[in-house]
Amino acid sequence: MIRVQREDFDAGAEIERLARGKHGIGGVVSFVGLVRDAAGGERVGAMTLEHYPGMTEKKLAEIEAEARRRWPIEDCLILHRYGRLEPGERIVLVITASAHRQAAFEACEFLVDWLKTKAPFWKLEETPAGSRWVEARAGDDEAAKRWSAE
Amino acid sequence: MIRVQREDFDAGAEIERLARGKHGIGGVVSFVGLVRDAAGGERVGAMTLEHYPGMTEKKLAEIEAEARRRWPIEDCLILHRYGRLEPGERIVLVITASAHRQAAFEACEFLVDWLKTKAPFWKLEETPAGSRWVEARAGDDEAAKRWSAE
Amino acid sequence: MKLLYFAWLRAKIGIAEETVDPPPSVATVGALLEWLKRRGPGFAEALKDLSIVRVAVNQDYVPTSHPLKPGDEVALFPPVTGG
Amino acid sequence: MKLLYFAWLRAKIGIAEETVDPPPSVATVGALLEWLKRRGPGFAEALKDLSIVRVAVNQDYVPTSHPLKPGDEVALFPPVTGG
Repeated sequence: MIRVQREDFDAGAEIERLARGKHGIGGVVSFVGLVRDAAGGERVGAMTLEHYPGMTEKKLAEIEAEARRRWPIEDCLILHRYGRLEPGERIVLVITASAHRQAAFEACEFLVDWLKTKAPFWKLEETPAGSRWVEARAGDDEAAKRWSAE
Repeated sequence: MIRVQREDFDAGAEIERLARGKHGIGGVVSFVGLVRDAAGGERVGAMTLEHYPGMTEKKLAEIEAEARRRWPIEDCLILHRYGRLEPGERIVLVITASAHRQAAFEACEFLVDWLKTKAPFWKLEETPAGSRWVEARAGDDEAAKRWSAE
Repeated sequence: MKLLYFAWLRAKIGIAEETVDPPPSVATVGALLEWLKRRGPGFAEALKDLSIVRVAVNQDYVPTSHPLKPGDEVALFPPVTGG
Repeated sequence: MKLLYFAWLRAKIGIAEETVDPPPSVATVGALLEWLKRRGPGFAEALKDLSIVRVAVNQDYVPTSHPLKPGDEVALFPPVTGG
């Protein structure tokens, strides 16, 4: 399941909804990404997440399909926010549910790694020195590449 | 943080509580373990979790300390229930929060793997053929051993 | 052909989207980028380092060799930084 | 010395906890297990395969070579199955 929205989310309610009534699920793994108040040693006041409506949904759906192809997951959710967010606010929620915990862990980490390098979102940070577009991290590319060989 | 309780928990509220006001946290990973309705091809009606009060808390605290020694985690929670639980009910909640997602993912998986092989809990399953004590899974030992070399 | 610009590419070029009708010689993404560079100083500045420009045609990532056809939706943007 | 039994060990032995005063020759966990085996058919049945019996002394896992002292809390249980 894919959702792209400006509004905040309730991680517990989403976990509950994903697992409800599916009694073959043994483990649910979730990742919540939050806005940090510092980046590269500098204070960050807030950030604005821009995205490419249409392509975002298309890429997230492809990433979900790839995870379902690789792991026996019962269900999953990728929820990404856009708009202006302050430190401590939730940005992204990824949930995976599977009969066995290892599949849920791996699929969740895969989804987070891949959405960071494939979903068309861009962060504009507000710092004391003005606004600046966040640069892509080489570490994120490395993290995504871990899954390529499979 | 360690909690051992009979009562259910609200994963979203615990995630929220763990991260609140700590704006250096970039990622929160959680694992929720649920009672499945089948095991080894057989239908399971419910299960009762027995534990060793005192030793349980001691082992969980040791496991938490070990995770904090290995990864730069800002905070974490291990919450384990005991008593009678029906299919679909929550058994265990593990949450890890860190500046970076990879530490949070690894620490969470480590905590789940270790508590499964070190925390003194035992499951008694109710099946159509009567009650039976769940046997330890070799796969759980293997999973825990992954972390030994580090 | 519909063009979309995002993040600092949008900021430097000064518009978010436009419809263009390039000459027939602009048959690939690479040719389109070269053609756009010559449309003004904002374009030249935004496209001066193509190693940090990503291109999507009809919402899929494509290499510069990708052929273009009339009616394509072409988006230019920096490496993504979501999640 | 306080003894605690959990899960199917408790069920087979028929009690959850007891206080015992073994002879001085019972100086290690291994010797205690052998001594317990001879206390009755429930004990013999519960302890017949020691590869599936775990021992904790004062709430820490110990090997059978572990020495015992008066006042120890000794718990016997199967491999754990929580989580």
